Amino acid sequence: DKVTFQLDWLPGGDKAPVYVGIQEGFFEALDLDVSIASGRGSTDALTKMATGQSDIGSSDIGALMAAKAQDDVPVVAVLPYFTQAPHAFFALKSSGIDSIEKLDGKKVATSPFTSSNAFLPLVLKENGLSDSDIKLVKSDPGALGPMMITGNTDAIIAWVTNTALFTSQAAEAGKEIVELPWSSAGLSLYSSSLLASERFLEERPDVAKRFIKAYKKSIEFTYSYPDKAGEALHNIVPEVDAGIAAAQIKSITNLVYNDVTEKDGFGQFEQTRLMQTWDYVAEANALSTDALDPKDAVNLNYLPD
Amino acid sequence: MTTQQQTAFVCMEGVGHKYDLSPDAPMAVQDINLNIHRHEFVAVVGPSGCGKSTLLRMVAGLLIPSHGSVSIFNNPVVEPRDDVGIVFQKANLLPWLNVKKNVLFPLKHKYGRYSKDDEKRADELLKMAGLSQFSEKMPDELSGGMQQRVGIVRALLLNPDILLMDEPFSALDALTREQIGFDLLKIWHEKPKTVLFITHSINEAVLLADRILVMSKRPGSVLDLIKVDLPRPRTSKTINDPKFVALTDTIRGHIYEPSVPA
Amino acid sequence: MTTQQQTAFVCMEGVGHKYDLSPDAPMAVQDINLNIHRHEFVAVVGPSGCGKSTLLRMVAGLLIPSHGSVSIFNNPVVEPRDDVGIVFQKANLLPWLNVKKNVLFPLKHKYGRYSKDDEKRADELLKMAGLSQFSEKMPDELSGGMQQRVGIVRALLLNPDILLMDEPFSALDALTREQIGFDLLKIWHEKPKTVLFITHSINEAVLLADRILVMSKRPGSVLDLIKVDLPRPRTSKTINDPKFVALTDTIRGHIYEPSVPA
Amino acid sequence: MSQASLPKSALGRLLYRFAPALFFIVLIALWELVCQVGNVPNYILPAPSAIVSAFFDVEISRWLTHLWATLRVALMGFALSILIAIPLSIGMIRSELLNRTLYPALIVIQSTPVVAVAPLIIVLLGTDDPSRVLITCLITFFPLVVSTTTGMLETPPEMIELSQSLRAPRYRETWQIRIPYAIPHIFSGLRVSITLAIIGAVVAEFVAAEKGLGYFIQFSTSFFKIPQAFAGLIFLAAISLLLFKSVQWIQMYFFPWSLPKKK
Amino acid sequence: MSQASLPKSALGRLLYRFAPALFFIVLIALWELVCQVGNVPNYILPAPSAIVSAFFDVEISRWLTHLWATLRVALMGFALSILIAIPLSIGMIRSELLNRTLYPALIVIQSTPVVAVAPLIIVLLGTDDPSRVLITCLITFFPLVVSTTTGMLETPPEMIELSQSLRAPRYRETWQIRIPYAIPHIFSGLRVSITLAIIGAVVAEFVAAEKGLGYFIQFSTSFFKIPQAFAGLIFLAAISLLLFKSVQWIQMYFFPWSLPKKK
Ligand SMILES: Nc1ncnc2c1ncn2[C@@H]1O[C@H](COP(=O)(O)OP(=O)(O)OP(=O)(O)O)[C@@H](O)[C@H]1O
Ligand SMILES: Nc1ncnc2c1ncn2[C@@H]1O[C@H](COP(=O)(O)OP(=O)(O)OP(=O)(O)O)[C@@H](O)[C@H]1O
Ligand SMILES: [Mg+2]
Ligand SMILES: [Mg+2]
Repeated sequence: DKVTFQLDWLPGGDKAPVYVGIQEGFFEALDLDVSIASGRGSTDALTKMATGQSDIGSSDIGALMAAKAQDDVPVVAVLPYFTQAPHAFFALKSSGIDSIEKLDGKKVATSPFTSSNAFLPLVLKENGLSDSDIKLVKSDPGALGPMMITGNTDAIIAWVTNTALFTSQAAEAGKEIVELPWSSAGLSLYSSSLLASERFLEERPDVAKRFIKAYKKSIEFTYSYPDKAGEALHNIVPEVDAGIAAAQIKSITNLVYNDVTEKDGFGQFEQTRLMQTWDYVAEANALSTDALDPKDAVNLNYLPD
Repeated sequence: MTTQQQTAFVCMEGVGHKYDLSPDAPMAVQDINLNIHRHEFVAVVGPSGCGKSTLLRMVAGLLIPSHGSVSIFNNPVVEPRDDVGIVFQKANLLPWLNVKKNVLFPLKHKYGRYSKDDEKRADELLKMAGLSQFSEKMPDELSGGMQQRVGIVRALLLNPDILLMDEPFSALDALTREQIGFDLLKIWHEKPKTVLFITHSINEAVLLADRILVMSKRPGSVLDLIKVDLPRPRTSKTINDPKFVALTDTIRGHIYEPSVPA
Repeated sequence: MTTQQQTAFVCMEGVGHKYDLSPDAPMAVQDINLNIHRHEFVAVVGPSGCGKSTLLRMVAGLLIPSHGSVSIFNNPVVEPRDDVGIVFQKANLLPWLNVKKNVLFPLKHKYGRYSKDDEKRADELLKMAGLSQFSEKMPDELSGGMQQRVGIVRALLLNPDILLMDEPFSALDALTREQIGFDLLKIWHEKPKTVLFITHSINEAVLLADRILVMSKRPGSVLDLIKVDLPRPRTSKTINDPKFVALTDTIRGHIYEPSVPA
Repeated sequence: MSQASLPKSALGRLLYRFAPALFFIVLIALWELVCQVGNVPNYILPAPSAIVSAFFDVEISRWLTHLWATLRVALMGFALSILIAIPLSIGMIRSELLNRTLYPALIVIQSTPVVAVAPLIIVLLGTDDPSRVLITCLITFFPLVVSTTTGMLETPPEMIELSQSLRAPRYRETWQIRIPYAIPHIFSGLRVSITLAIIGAVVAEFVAAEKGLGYFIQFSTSFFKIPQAFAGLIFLAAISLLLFKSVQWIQMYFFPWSLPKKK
Repeated sequence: MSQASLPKSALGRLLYRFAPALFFIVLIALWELVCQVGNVPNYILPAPSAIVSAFFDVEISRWLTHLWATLRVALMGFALSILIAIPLSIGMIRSELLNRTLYPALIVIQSTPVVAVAPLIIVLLGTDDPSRVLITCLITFFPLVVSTTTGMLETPPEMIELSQSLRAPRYRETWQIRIPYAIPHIFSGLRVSITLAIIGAVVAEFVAAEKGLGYFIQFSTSFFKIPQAFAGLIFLAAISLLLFKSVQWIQMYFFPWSLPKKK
């Protein structure tokens, strides 16, 4: 059975599971023929799934909730992937910034359209700061690392999926960086998840079930054998460096496997955390909490038993 | 007058034109009454800027007169007609076509194609104009006079019933001018047509035309309409005819001491 | 010959030109030897396409002769000179300037500005050319002859030492032509200048020039160089001088029965 | 010319006058209909009615802020690219060497996607106006260079000869003959460039900005507020139309002779 | 013209001939120097040497795949926009009504950022070639329309009168007079459009693609492999140059009369 898998960005270490699934034959074993389409952000990924350009894919559940609150987007989350928020501050070690409070009065750069920006006020509030305490500038994502390393800005906001990249970039300039993940600063929510178009689920429930099963297995494999996963990714997308991909995978393992999964088990959307995620998303997007019942955003009926 | 109008082929009644629409703007040409008979050769002379080209453009249907009207065979002229060929005052060649293609352009443009016969005819006409060697050249490789000759040949190719020529020979030397003038007369004899011919050369007007319209200074109106009763065919000897001399003198007199128009 | 060359102002030695660089291409004009004296008025006549404009462009320094050389006051001409004014065969007016600004353009273009006096002079020259009323019009609102007159006035404005005129009067009627011709002579008398004047009118050439260069058919070479020993100032009466008639007849003979060039 | 180009009847003239407006109205009505009947979801194509209501969800002062931010950058970038393109074109016309050397470089610059050099620009010029104006200018200047050089090269040789015969300084040949002759070409380039300037400003806002219509549209899209993004689009289109018209007005007012003759 | 435009000495001529190459070499050397001496890190501006070595990191077959993907889309989009723009321009020249109705619509289309309408395009045409070609075409066609209409409107009235006096069908006036007259304008538009076609293809790859130079550059950038991204840029620039030159060759070969006279 043919399945089109939608990425929400370009291939990278954090997207490794689906490649692993193909390379290791997990999909083939369940008679699935998976093709991969790269995307340009969660909205793009959602739209492509909603319109049937692709069947299933990975994207941010927060984006899905926001979308569902405003539009009846026929997409639901079927499996959590990142159970912690990937957002973080990064700064040079030499800057002396080692906690979020120290950002008071500092210049922070972020890319203009990342979902992080919406959660920023919440994180600042959790740490006793407000919007006006930092000087926020927005610029192209590619420029963030250089800006930080050249001292153009004191800190940047990015995803921890990029930690490995920033580290190597800084190393080139003989510098070290520190990472201040928001997940450990009070922002506790589900993030990147496996989403599927409702039509796909309705029309081919059996295929969906098999896919999710294989995908789950792929995730497990990926984080158990990051080096192999990196290889798998490199084999399909030669532009990706196996080593870098492996480093990325290692650095984000705790987004996938952490105290949340330890408590709830991997593959479950836990009700209160889901509610909490929605509360955060609603607040961040200035939406009313009544606009959506977060339960409508997930569908756990297709999980493997 | 009525009978004359009916036999008249090209008929101008109180024709005048004003380019500028404001009420106090001057007329470019005014009050022209002229009936040209079928197969008549009428020359127009008059001072520079008196409205000769304007008149010709109105007969051609390229300009709608603001006063009076032009009709051809009792049909008012409101747009260009099929049976009219025009030689423009400026050669007006298309810079992207070579000489021969410029000559054949009217056929190509009107009917979309031309035959081998047409090409032969074009070659003949070019030869007549002394341009055989130049048929493959581009217009900007020609001298001013050569360009003008190409323009004449182009208008002759379609063999129109009515031929309107605006100073066609102005850039030509005396000899070429006379040769082409007689060639034109020959063509006119073989395939009779109605010709309106603007010129600055009084000799040329008398040598070629049946009648000559003498126009006054700007705004141009009819100063005189002179019948040229010289026998045809006319040759270079015609110039020595005492009548010829008398006629040119009359016209010269008009131009040098313009009388008030009647 | 040496002394003549030294008093010669404009000096053409074996001048010829070939537009096409291929060795078997025909010459456009060939082997012209002519010395024009200071303040001499030389007219050039010759059949269409014989290379008159080419010759003029070489004297103007707009075209480097492929054969021979032109020098002015012993300086070889390799580029246009300051003291030369040109009337082009096509009026060559700038469509974005009105008549008066077109006339003043050489000043504006050469020096960047013009004075009130220059404007007055332009007005006078325009009046002379019968264009006073039209000084605010744009070129495309003028008749062909008017445009040509603007071109003449423009060349006269700078009052150049050497004036090169390429068929300046071709689009003018007999009267205007004569008037402007005499005006030109008057200006030439008051502020003497060297003039090279291309024309198709033999009468005009004889009436205006000190000497007349008669050119042969293409490729043009010198057929004859005729001295016009008519007394000056010349007026409309000069036409009746028997010498005038004899001279025009000589030239006409050359053109109608071209002899082999010497 | 011989046929009147304007319809004769009063109704005809009215129709003619308001044809563009009418066309837009019909188009919008059709759009609404398709969306309503076809039940097209907002995230594919929001209905005009949804866009209008989204429009009112944003305060007018916010709209004006965004509008002005984009317009400012677009105009500054456009002005800068005129200032660069015209002298550059003149230089390239006057020196074949310069022409042969610079033209390839210009094509390279023109074909470089902004995103690829965004980090460089931001590190060099910061995240403020200079970067945005430069990006806009980079996107805008090329059509201007091409049309200005083409126009100047097309100047009829006899006009150039007139200038040469006067031995005028080269710069006057350029300014008094070649440039006026090239005016129709230049305005053709300006018309293209002004619309590109808007695009340039939007791209610049994608790279670095806190406000502006491009930022607003992308922002709305990233939060799945598609009708709101379309409302932004409409403003963008409106500015483009206005600026395009302004260029035409400038030509009409200052260079009336450069317009084709209407008969 | 009076001064020889070519330098006389053999050395001078050689220098002249290779000036562009020389210029590029000097530029690159300077670039390398700045990077080496100034210790400019790769992620801001990679040194040419780093770019060259990054170039060899990618297999040549991969390069060709990316190259071909982009070139294909660019050429198809360009061809499509010619096919659309020329008839459109003709229509707008011939009917003032059409002109007044369509022009605003075209400006709106031109000024709409592709990202905003990407979903619509993808829904209608899918994520494959048709979408990419359409996006390229949307970015490319406007300069063509503007320059074609401008050129056709500039046709001297006396040439139009020649056509009218022959009572030729309108379409021949268009094809045998207006279009040939507009050729220099059209090629000016084509030169702009062909470079925009490359940009269009790159933008299209941002919207949906798994290969192509634009995809490659963005991909490399997202992994901070800046030297590799620049290697991609160089290819992009090379295609642009090549296509631009091709347009010039076509004009030189098929429409030699439309080129300015060299003396
Ligand atoms: N730019 C050019 N390229 C090639 N050949 C040319 C060019 N200009 C003129 N010729 C040729 O040179 C010859 C002389 O042309 P020129 O214009 O000097 O003649 P002319 O005596 O001025 O003729 P006319 O009285 O018709 O103006 C002609 O045969 C013409 O074909
Ligand atoms: N397009 C125009 N717009 C305004 N006025 C014009 C236009 N064309 C001609 N005129 C004016 O109309 C008058 C007559 O012009 P026309 O061209 O008919 O003269 P003409 O007799 O042909 O002169 P010539 O012998 O010099 O060619 C002139 O005064 C001219 O200024
Ligand atoms: Mg006239
Ligand atoms: Mg000549």
